[in-house]
Amino acid sequence: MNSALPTSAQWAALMPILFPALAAAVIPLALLDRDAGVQKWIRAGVYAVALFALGASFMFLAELGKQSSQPSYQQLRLDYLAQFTGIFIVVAAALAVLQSWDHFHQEGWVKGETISLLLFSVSGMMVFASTTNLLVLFLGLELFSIPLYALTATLRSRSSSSEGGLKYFITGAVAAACFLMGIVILYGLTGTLDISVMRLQAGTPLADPLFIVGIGLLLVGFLFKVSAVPFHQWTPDVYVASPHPIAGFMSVATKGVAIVALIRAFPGLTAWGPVLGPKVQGVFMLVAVLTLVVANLTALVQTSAKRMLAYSSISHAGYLVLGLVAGTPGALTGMLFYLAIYLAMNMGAFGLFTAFGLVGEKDTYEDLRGLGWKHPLMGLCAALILFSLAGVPPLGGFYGKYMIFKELVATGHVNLAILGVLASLVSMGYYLRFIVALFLQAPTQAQEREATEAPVIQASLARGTVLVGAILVVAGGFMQTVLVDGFAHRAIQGLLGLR
Amino acid sequence: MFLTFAILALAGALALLLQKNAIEAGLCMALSFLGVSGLFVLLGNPVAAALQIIVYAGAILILVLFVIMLLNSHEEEPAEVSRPIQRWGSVALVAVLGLGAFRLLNGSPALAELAAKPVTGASTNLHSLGDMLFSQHLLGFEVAGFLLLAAMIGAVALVKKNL
Amino acid sequence: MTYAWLIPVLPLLGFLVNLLVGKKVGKGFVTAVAVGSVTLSFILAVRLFLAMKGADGHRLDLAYFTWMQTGALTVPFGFTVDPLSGTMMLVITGIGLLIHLYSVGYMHEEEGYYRYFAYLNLFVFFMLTLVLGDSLVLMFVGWEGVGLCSYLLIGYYFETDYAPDAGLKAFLTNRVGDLGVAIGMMALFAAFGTLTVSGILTQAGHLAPEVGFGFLTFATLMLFVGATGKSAQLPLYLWLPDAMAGPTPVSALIHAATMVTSGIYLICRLAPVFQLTPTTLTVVAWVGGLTALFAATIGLFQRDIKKVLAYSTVSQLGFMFLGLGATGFAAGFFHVFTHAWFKALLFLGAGSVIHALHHQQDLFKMGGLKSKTPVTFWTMLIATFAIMGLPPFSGFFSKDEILYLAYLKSPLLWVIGVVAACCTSFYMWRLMALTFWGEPRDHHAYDHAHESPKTMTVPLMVLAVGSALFGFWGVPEAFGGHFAIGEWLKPALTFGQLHGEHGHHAGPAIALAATSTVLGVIFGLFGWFKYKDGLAWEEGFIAKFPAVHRVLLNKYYVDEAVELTILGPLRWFGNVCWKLFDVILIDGVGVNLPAALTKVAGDFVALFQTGRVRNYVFTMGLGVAALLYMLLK
Amino acid sequence: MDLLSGTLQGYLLVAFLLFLIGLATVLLRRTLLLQFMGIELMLNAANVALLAFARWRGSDLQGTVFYLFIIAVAACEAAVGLALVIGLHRHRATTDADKASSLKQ
Amino acid sequence: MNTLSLLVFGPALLGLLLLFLPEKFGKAGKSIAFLGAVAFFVIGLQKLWGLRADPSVLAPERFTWFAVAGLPVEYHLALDGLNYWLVLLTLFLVPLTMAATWNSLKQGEGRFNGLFLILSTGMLGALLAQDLLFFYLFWEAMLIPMYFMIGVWGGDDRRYAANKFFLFTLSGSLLWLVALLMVAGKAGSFNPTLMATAAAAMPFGTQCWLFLAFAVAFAIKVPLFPLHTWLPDAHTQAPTAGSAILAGVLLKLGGYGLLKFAIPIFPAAAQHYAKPMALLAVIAIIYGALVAMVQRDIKKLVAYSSVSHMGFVVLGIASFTVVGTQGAMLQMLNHGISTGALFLLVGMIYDRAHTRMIADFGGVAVKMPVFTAFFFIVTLSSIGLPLTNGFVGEFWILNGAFTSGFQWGRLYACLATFGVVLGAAYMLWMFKRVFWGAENPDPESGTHHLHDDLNLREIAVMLPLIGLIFWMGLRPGTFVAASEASVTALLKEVQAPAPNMITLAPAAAAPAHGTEAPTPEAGHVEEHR
Repeated sequence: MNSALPTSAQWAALMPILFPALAAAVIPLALLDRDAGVQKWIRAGVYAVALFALGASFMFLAELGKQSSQPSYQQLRLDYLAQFTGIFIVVAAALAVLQSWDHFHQEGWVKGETISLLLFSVSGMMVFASTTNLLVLFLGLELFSIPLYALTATLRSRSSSSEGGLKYFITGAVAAACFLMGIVILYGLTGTLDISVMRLQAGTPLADPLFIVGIGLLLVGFLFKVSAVPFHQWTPDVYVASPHPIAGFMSVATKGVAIVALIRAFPGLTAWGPVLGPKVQGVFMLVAVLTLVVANLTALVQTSAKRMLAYSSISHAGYLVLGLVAGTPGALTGMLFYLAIYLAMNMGAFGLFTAFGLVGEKDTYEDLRGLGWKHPLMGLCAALILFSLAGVPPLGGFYGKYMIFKELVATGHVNLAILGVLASLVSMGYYLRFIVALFLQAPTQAQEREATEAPVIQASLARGTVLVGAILVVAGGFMQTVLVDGFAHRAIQGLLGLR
Repeated sequence: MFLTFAILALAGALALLLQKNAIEAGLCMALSFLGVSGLFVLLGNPVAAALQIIVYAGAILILVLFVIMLLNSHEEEPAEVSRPIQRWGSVALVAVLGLGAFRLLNGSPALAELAAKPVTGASTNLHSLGDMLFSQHLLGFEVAGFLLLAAMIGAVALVKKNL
Repeated sequence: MTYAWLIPVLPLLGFLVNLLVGKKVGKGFVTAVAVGSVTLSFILAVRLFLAMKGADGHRLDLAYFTWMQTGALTVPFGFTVDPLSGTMMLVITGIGLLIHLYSVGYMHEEEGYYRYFAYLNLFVFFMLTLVLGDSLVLMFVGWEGVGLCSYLLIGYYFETDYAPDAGLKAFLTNRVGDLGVAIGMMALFAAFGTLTVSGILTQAGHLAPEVGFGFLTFATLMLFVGATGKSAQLPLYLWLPDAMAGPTPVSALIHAATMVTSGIYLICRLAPVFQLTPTTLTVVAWVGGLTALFAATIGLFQRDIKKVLAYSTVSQLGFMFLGLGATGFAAGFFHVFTHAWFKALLFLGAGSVIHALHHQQDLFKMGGLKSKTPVTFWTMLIATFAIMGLPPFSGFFSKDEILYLAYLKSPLLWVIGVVAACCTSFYMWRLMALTFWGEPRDHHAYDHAHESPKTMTVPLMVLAVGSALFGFWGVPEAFGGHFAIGEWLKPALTFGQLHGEHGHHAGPAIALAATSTVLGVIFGLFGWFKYKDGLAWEEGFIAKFPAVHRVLLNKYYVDEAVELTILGPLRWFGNVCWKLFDVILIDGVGVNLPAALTKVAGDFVALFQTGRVRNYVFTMGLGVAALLYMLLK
Repeated sequence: MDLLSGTLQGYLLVAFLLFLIGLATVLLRRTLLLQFMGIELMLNAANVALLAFARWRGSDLQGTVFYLFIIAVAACEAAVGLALVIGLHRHRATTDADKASSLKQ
Repeated sequence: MNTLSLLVFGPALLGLLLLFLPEKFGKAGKSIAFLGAVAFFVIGLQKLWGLRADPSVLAPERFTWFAVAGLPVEYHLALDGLNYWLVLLTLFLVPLTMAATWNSLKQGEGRFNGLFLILSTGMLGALLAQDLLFFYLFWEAMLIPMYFMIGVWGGDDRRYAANKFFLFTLSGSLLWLVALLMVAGKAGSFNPTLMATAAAAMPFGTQCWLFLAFAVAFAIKVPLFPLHTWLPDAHTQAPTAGSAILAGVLLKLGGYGLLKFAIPIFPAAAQHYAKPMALLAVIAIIYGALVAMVQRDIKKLVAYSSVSHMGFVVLGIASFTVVGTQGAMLQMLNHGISTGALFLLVGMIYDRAHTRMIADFGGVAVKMPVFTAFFFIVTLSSIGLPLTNGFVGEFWILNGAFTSGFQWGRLYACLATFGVVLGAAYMLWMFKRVFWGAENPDPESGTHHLHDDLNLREIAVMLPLIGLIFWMGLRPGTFVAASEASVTALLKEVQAPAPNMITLAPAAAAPAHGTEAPTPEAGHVEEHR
């Protein structure tokens, strides 16, 4: 019965998770639904607390990154991969918080619980990414999902908002139930809840059909969070329904942790033995192909830019899953690099809406007309981010794809690589449409009139985040070595035990 | 006994599926939960059986019924468009999955091996459960606590009256 | 010889100066520059000619710099002066000078005076480059360059509708020929590894003649295609009649005396190579003969005085090729030489008439000018005697030599030649009679008619002297001469190599000459008699044979046929390429269709995004089922 | 092997069937509240399987602990889910899932 | 800073600054950009001019840039015989084009020129990069500024044209990327030499596929029939400066890439596909000319003429002879000068008349004699009149093709000469309809809007181009001396077949040979050397 207090090393593992969670618990005390008469400094305080918590968490993680220790507490293990993911989540959350200050002020809807839920979600994600124990994994999944369900519907003045939340909830709950069923089956057949132990444990029936079903259901849960086809349909509705920063956060962080969890669960092709490995690879292949095809095609015909970005995020899931198909350490490293750039790109892209002051349901291409020239800096950032999303060199987005395609080709999946580049081509079509709207089309007269009448948009924080995104995207194009060698490479090496 | 409880659980669930009235469906669900809790007893797990009754049938279900009353939507609203593809596709899908599950249970050697083992161990008691919960699963417990708090905040955030 | 490069460059400088400043500084300056440069050039040319005459083997090679050098291809930039090019050089600068002088009078009212002289100078430059160039590529520079000048000068009246069309036609037809030259050059390069004339000819001497159709035959035929373009032979003669849209002196210089003979010059230049390919020579002879006849028949009933002369030129050029084809390179060139004089004279005379009648070119509107423009009349009479081959005028000797050689080649060719010559006599006398005899048919123009100024008449007289006398340079042995021009040209034409000797004077030379001359005179007199009093005979002819007349007047409808069979289809095909291949097939099917299909596919896929959460769950369920199936399979 | 007696396979069969009935409820019923109950059924199915496995794994206590957590999760989902239903009902005055389809394409 | 790096990245840095310049400083931005471009040209000229005999003596700038997962990518800029003149051409055309279009744009001039500078970075980088991935980066990066130049400042259909340009080009290069990765993965490097070694070890079928991927990417840029349809749209819709630089430099990168990368890496496959390549080139030559002939828009006509002219480049490259390849090198420069000049001229008249339809003109020669003279000279260059640059390039290419070691060379060379005829046809026909004839009587016509002839600025822009046209025509050696050694070495390295010279029967053996030669292909022909 070692129920004593955690040791200092154990605290080190807990702190990054506890900070956001505690902040999340505290914030509602100050600002639970008291938006009407609340003082501005209280609002500012709440945001400051949130940022402080994230900052502290970041500091801890960064500090851990410098040391060689990988602290753990019970089922929690902050290895390099977890540290990478933690930083990834914290940065995404911080950017989202910064953007949400502007966005919610534009919407006139500043609520403390939004930030609180966001922070809970951050904690959940960290838990999710730092464990191999399926029980904790499931709890982490729920801890970050349930706040997100609520966050999606947080703008309750809008009817589409609650509709989106509800859709997310129902599909998410079904997926979670499948995931849970998978966990139960795996547990039942192996007697352990630790997935990394499971595949190495003697007597594990790796080829048993029931076991395979368990793995399959587990995959369903992950793929749902990754929003890979055919488990993707919630994505566009939910992103459109969410506030812009939340949509960005969801698109980045949810997908990121789910990909990391997939990397953890399926590190390489041989991890699950000679029978299951190729089969899982086959599933990945099919999913990747379907995702690339469906997501890109659908994105092409959207009229809402935000919805397009949602589909684009689905298609990026496709590229990431391609990395799993290759399954080499290089590919997994590439995936992490891709994720880092993807964070910058998507937080930037969703941040654009806030930066341009597009509130409410103004998220179509028509609403974007001519904005690139009106805000030149944002325009340039938008162009950089969008071209990076499409994978045009020399921006960061290209290198992510480059690393994944390189490994794909090296492992003989030339067809998939070709499909991947064709998908990129199609994706260029819809990113160009965004750019066309921003730069190549003059605003309509109604928009001009509206722009002169409307108050000046205050979105310096959001613009800052977009700028950060753009800078990261460019940096990713020119300093890829630092990113790759500094973080991604080590994380994968640590995971695969290659160090 | 197993058969009785199993049928109770399944029949309750099936009735829920086919029931038009939401309140009656809720009651059918309660029936199903009772069956499940009976199964738990058979599995030598009275703690779980009790929790099933208390939490599920007692708390969650009552919550659902509350909401049904609150929204005053007892009967299913008439469909605007009949969607045969959705309906029959779903039926087919569930049937296929059911068939698959059936075959799976008969076709899994590992499961057969496990089932062939004698059932050992005493039935679960609260004491050992608590021990376990607060030692090895303290982390999970904390996370679950946060989860409940988050859900509460979320629920509050979502249903406040003023828009 | 260091000054030799100045010969072509001086006119070029004249061109540049006149083009850049001519518009501003006035006609006097322009005249001075233009005529001065050509005069200087002429003087230098004479000096160079004399120097060449004194040189070893009558040959001067002047190398300046390496123009192109890559891989195995080396093209030097240099000139060669030998009897052939030297003679041509003199003709060009000499007749060129005369025509410059003539133009001073003829063009004095024109606004584009400076432009005209600039182009004319440029032409002299290119023509000299063509004849002096010591490599085929340099010759090609001149070859294309004279085409360009011809284009510019034909299109001189560019504000009109017809002149630009004519210019374009000339250039494009020439380009078709140039294509042949280009291919010929490539072929010669492939065969000889060099493109210098001397290099090719040196090697050609060691080769055996090619029977049938070999590689060299291909090359020479291609060169001949080029020659037909530049020298207006069948089937590329079409542009020359239209080229009369340019000012008349231009017609005289370019489209009669010099440029159009460059085809013959090219073949003479490469005579040793052509010697090796009898097949080509046969083709040359037949094409020449047929052209001579064909053009002569068209000339019979033309109404435009310049058109008559144009077809006559085509016909005479046909004679020259006939001569070349009958291995009479010297004879062909002789005719080039004599023709340069008398045809230039005819054109300038015609120009004088036109000038006198204030740009009236229609023969049917002329008449009775004998007394009004005596100098013109008399000089043109001499030229007419020359062209109809009346002894002892120059045309007699050269034409007779050609007909004689044609007879040796094939009697049928001789017959063709004689018929063509008869036609020539007829239409020339028709022209003369309609212009100078009879009643004036346009009294207004007649009343204002006057003899041309001195700058115009003096060149006429000089040319008349040439037309009358230069035939004696090549009196055949049959008439007691020794064909001096043949001897003179021999080093250039044979390049010190084997020369296919033909049995000179073995045949009935005198009888043949007599026959053709008598026939020519008869037809000439016939023409004169029928037309000297008016148009009655022609009207009667038209009434009797309307179809024949119409066909001849419309030049056998060749222009229309070309439009119908080549240009029309080409444009049609261009449109097909554009509208069908580019727009529909490549762009539509290849580019836009995939894009559209992608869009449609996107629309289709988007249909599954119904917005109903039950559907989403259903899709997920299907996904689960499929995934599990894949895993379990 | 007799699925109808209390073997492990029998419990799993019940669990799977419950799961599928839950899924069918989500798929076939349009009322959000019923769909919600279907989800609860699915979670419950997992519970049945979990405890059955735990029993055959020597009455593994981990199973029951897991069960506790699942109940907590179910409660949380219930809270948020029902809140969402209420939120939607406020705007659209409906609990029909098919009528909540303004977001599409 | 190192010369090459300065030349490559300097413009982009300046350009980025200009992008941020507020709109009201547009005029100033334009001037800064122009001065900057002139400065880069001067620096380039000063540093590079002395190297024209052997550019490779300039030390390359080379270090490993990054190595992700074992595949190092090098920052490797170097001058060699193949890119030397293209670099100078680029440096020269950028300021010239800016000056020529000084008043063409109505708004955003500073930004436009900023983009222009960024574009020049892309072009110079692609020309100088020796590492294939490095090259690829520039190759793709070029698209972005060009996209905006067409899309923002273009004509009525600019969005379609810009998208088409972007996606069309991207489609080829993306597939190429896959091939690139395949070879580089095998070679463990993006160094062309190592890649060639790795490629040589692959099965021939694979090599062929990979070569096709390379060739298609480059052929799209050239553009080779039938991959050319983006070009007319892009050219027509782009603003004058865009069209000029597109024709002037961008297209060259296709030919350059073929020569520099595709052929050395896959010599065997390249020669295997020489015939289809040459066939397509011949089709492009004739097809481009035919289509140009029926165009109604001057700019579109010039655009299609580009297709035709660039077909010659491919034909020259496909001939695998020194003469042909050198011709292709020269033709690239020629086309850059003369078609660039044509686009500038079309822009000049468009600025005045606001129309480009041939039918809207007529009799322009009377109104704008100086302009007419310039246009005519450039036209002559475009149709390849001797003494202008166009002739030398085309003549070499045709000669190269004719003597090419491949048997089809002669036939294709002969066919390609038809392109020369047609080239004269469409250019001069257009010239006739626009400049000659009576002045267009319609008061709405384009001619009617022409009030003034070229001003001094425009004349100053055209004069260097005219000068180059004649210089290159008279002394082509200056412009190909640098590449002679490179090309010779390249062809030797790829073991190109020896030129197919003809040996004719000497006099002694005459009768025996004479009769058996039905075609020029057979008979006396035998391999020489």
